[in-house]
Amino acid sequence: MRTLPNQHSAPPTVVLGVAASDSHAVANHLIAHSLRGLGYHVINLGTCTTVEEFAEACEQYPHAEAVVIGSLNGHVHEDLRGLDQAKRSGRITCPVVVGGNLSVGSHKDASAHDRLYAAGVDHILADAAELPRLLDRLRLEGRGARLTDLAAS
Amino acid sequence: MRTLPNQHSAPPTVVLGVAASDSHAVANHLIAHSLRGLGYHVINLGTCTTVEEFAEACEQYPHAEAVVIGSLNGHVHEDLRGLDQAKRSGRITCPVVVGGNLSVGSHKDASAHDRLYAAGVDHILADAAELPRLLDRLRLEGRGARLTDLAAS
Amino acid sequence: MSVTSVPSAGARSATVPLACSTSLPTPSQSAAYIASLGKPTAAEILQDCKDRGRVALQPRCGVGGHEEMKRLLATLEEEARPDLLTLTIDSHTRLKRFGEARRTLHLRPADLNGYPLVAHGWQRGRELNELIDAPLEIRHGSPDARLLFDVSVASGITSFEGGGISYNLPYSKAVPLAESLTAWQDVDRACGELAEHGVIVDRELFGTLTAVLVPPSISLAISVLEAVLATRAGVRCVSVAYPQGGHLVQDVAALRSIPVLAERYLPAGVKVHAVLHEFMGVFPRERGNAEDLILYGALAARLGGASKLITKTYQEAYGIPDTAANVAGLRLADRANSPLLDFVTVDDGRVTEEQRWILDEVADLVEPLLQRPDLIEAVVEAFAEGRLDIPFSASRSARSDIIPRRDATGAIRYRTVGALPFAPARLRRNEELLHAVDGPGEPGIDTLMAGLTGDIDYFRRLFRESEPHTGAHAPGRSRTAAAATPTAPGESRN
Amino acid sequence: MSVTSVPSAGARSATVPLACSTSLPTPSQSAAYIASLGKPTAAEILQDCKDRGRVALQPRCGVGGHEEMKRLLATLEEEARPDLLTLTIDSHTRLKRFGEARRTLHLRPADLNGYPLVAHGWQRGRELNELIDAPLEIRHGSPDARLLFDVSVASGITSFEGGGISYNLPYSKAVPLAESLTAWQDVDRACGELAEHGVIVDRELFGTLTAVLVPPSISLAISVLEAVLATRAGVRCVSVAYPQGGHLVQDVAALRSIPVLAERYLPAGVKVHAVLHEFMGVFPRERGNAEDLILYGALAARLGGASKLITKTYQEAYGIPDTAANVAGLRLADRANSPLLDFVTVDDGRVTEEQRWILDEVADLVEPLLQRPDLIEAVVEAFAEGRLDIPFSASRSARSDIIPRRDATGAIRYRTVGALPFAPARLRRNEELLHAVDGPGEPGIDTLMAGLTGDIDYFRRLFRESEPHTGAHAPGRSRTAAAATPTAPGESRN
Ligand code: B12
Ligand code: B12
Repeated sequence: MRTLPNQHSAPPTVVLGVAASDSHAVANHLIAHSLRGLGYHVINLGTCTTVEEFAEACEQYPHAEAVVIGSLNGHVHEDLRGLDQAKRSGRITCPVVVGGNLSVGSHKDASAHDRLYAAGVDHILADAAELPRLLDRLRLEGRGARLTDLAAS
Repeated sequence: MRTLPNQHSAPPTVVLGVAASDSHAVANHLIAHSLRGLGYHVINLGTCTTVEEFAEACEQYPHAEAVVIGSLNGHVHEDLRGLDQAKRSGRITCPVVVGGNLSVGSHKDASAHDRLYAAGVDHILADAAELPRLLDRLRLEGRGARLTDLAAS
Repeated sequence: MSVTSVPSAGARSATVPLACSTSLPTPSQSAAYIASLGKPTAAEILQDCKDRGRVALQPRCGVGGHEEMKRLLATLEEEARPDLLTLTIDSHTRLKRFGEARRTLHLRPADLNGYPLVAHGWQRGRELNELIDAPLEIRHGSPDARLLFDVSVASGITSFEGGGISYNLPYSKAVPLAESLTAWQDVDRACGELAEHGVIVDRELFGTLTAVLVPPSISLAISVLEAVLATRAGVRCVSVAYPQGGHLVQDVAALRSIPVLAERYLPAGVKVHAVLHEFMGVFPRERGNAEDLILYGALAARLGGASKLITKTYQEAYGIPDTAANVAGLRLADRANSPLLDFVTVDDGRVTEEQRWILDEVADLVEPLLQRPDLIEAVVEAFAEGRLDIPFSASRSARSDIIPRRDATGAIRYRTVGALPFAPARLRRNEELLHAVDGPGEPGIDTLMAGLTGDIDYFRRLFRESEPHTGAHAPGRSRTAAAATPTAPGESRN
Repeated sequence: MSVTSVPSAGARSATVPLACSTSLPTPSQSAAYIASLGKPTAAEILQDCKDRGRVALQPRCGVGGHEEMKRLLATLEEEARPDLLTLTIDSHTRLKRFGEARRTLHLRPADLNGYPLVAHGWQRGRELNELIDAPLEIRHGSPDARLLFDVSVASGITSFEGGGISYNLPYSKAVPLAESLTAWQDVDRACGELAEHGVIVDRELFGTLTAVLVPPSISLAISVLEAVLATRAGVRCVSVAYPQGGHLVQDVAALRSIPVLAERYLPAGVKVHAVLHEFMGVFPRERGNAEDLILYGALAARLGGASKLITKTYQEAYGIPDTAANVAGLRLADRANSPLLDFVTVDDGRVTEEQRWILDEVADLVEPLLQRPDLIEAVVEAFAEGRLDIPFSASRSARSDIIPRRDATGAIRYRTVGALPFAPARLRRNEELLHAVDGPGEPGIDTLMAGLTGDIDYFRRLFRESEPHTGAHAPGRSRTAAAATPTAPGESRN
């Protein structure tokens, strides 16, 4: 099994949940399990989680590396209303990752993704299996960013 | 069983056949059988019968009350080319009745019938079961016409 | 009695514009309206189909906009003539997020995953109802559906899905079970009152639950409990829905158990219908494979003697289907009603054997609870203690300690029973049947997760859709080449 | 050798513009072209499907215009991925009315009931062939197909339907059997020559004959005779087509007889494929009923072990189908290839019993002829004397003395055997089986005609389409109400 590079330090934390109007639980259960298997500390807020709840969790776990939100029912756009505001007001500072089924209907186009980026989402994934690689990348970039911060200070 | 009104006189004659490019035989067999059952003398030319063959039969049986042509394969328009000519030249004098499936394709409209009337067909039937009634009517009309002829002479 | 007029509903209905709830017709007015419609009720259609040995067909269907909804219903009726039609409600409305439903409706109706009936109002509901010949059912997923129910009845709609357990655990995170059970008791009582006005509402129970790998005895046990609660509250017509799991013998056995359970646990005189949901888990993505599964489900419904089948479409894996796909799904399912298929049978010996186990497991689960004076309290306690449980719960009110797995033949068994009070014989059988899959004892977490994922993706694997580099985009010839042998996916076995 | 270059063809080809026949490539050029195409031959696809247990699917399809034909083939391939595709040839061309074909093509191509390949020419044939992945077959109905065959081979087409009996009797009135048999011997010899150039042409025999109530032993006997003639002339791959009669056990028995007959009467080393034509008689008119029959046919093909199925569409009763209906027919038939349907079986005991009788009847018909030194002569004589016969012949070369009827279970039997040389046991069985239908002895002509018409309309009656004032225009709910009991139509029984 893939494991995290630095198992000796405190396990990295992610905030996980499913969008506010969405009760699809299966992928959420499986993602939580598999991230835990990889050594993550997973704060799983479960299904039907509002932006407010995500923001509160971020405040409670300031070292969280990412907020990871699933949505399958097509309502992600309405459900993430306020995300932008939560980021701008500094309540959510880490990257926001979204995945699942991101619009209503069987014929998908890119506009759903554009709308999500505009609403404050940082990364969109098609498959939960891509999540670990993205989190690794974010950690590297984050460390890089922090180093830059240090150098600049 | 329906029978003809005047069984004592010579049985009425009809010329029957299927259009020139058409080999569908089942309806033709059944129509021949049932007209014979009703007392008709049926000259059944069978499948793949050209206008020329119909005209020859009419010449051979001048008392034929009708030429009855079936067509199922959709080719009736091309197959009856020359019918008009055969009528105008007096080789076919009795009414021409056509029935079956009178155009190519599953979506039918009235134009197929218009074209057939224009090509010299006198009567079009949807179902072979309507044939006896039509033949009765034609006989009455025909007798009417002959009486008129007599009165005029 | 209108549910929303009962005192306990006061706090809740504050979130709704008053105009809407106050203008609702009374139950007797609605009953008169329903009688005046001159169309059969859902209960009548179901009974008629049951008597004729036809599986009634019903699609899922719901779009946000009213005109779009009218077009959808009219087209489905015209092109596929389903026996019953549906208003599928959007998920904001289900969770009483009426404001969000209304906002999305006004800004981008196509963004809604269902028809927000409460936002549209009962007059529009009537308009839909009058547009079509088939009776309508409201399909939703509301832990507390009281307002929605009142609007539905006012719309003249005679079938209403849900239950205090089955529309809570799969559909919300934090609504306490006691609350949803009480809210649904109100709905059921309202059905009782309507019956006194001459209108029998078909109350369908959502035994499908979380839909993915739900063991039949869990589904049926929860339906039995909801059915007992419903009939005690006055409901006269109950449809028990069961989700196709994908193992023919098991699915047929589960469906055939429904009349037996009704006989055993429900008062005489209540009409009970078995309903099958075409496969409710992860659907194959290629059209042909999805259609194979749709036909298979419809045949299971026929063989199981279901009164009704809720259909899926070949677009299931992608999103809410378009109208054409919905029509195609109905038409395909209707083939299973063919008079030419009487020769298609199932191994009745195996079905009877499986059915015996299902009935025993259900008895283990429900009988201790049915003896309790307060059934709602008993159910709440049982979930808290894990004596009732469901896999993959969306709600905190169920533990999800039970872990389902498929056995070597593809039937759904219990890998872990948690605190379910099964008799030792039942436990032994489950263990034996799963022995062949993972070997003896508890598998490691990795093996378990891999196996579970394989079981969830069962049909995609069976059709070889999920193999790396296999033609998910090469339908027809190539896929069937791969899928010629219909064995369970070897990878997840040993 | 090119068929059209043999001297005997001279008289005939006078009706064709010389330019066309003289510019044909030689067989070895065509063989080289076929090799260069890099697509599988029909024979290869059939063998592949047979090995995999898949029933290969093939639509009928042919329209007059070239661009329209391209669109038709491309759309069918894109949307339904049939294993094989067809050029159905128009009936003028079939009867060598090339002038009429050409005139209609120029004036109103949509008036043609097929693709006039000879009028279009082999270069266009190649264009069609190169457009699609699936191999093409020429399906026609030409008593004398020599020119058409040459144009087909020049087009690189590797499958060619027909036979000296089966493409004469149902398809023309006055072509003597000796003539058509000789013409087809030329075609078969040309196949032998192509085999020497490395190209195996699949030669499909049209056992469907007049399609309506054809007794299985007549269909199979004629195919055996044609197959013997074909293989003697050099053909290496034979497809034996049999028309679904509508009685599952009988149809499966007939299909399973084909390999037995091949083993018995054909040289080793020849590849033989069983092919089923979805029901070839009077089709139900309502879409759902037609689709029930289509699925039933496809299941018969699967259960009978057919290598290939020729599909029909829900528009069959109305006319040549549009592309969408053709696609829908293919998709529906493909469901019978589902890996989920292994549980669908047929009563093997009854099949074996039926098969034994079929094989015995075929033996009665063909064995006396196969012993004769000149098989063509023997066949011509047998038809003249009624020792071979078909019902409802289009041609004067068959007597049509035999009268088929359905027995009480719907299977096709002989009411009248004419001069067929059946052993007494066979005659007794036929009599007994029909006894239940019409009572003992010969029925009166009225009874016979009424019964026959009922048998021809069997499926329309089974679906209650042909009852007076019954909803031919009310599909869905109402029709199924009527058709819930799949019994044979009572009216035509006693
Ligand atoms: C099971 C199921 C249900 C169950 C859910 C039970 C439960 N509580 O979990 C029930 C029956 C209750 C249900 C209800 C509904 N469902 Co549902 N459901 C499904 C179904 C069949 C399978 C989903 C599933 O569990 N898959 C298993 C998991 C492992 O796979 P997954 O969820 O697809 O996840 C994968 C990816 O999406 C992605 N992913 C998922 N989450 C995340 C998160 C992140 C961060 C990342 C990176 C990736 C990621 O990675 C995963 C692995 O590849 C799908 C259709 C299908 N796929 O076949 C429909 C489906 C998702 N449901 C759908 C809908 C609409 C609903 C409803 C709203 C009802 C309705 N209007 O029709 C309600 C939900 C109510 C609500 N409030 O949300 C639609 C979504 C439509 C759309 N977007 O256009 C689907 C596609 C069905 C359809 N075709 O209409 N559903
Ligand atoms: C059996 C059959 C065949 C058999 C015929 C055997 C034979 N020699 O008789 C075979 C397999 C050989 C065959 C061949 C072809 N067939 Co064909 N065949 C049929 C089928 C299935 C049934 C016809 C039948 O026998 N019906 C039984 C009789 C009793 O009913 P009926 O013919 O419909 O007749 C009724 C009415 O039409 C009417 N009627 C018929 N004739 C007459 C005559 C008169 C005077 C009157 C008043 C009424 C009347 O009354 C009858 C009783 O109600 C039909 C489709 C269907 N209906 O299901 C296709 C069909 C007629 N065939 C069709 C075609 C095109 C052909 C072919 C040209 C091949 C091709 N291109 O696809 C070839 C014919 C070649 C040729 N040279 O003509 C098409 C016609 C298409 C169109 N018009 O658009 C049909 C509709 C199939 C289809 N959907 O494509 N066919």
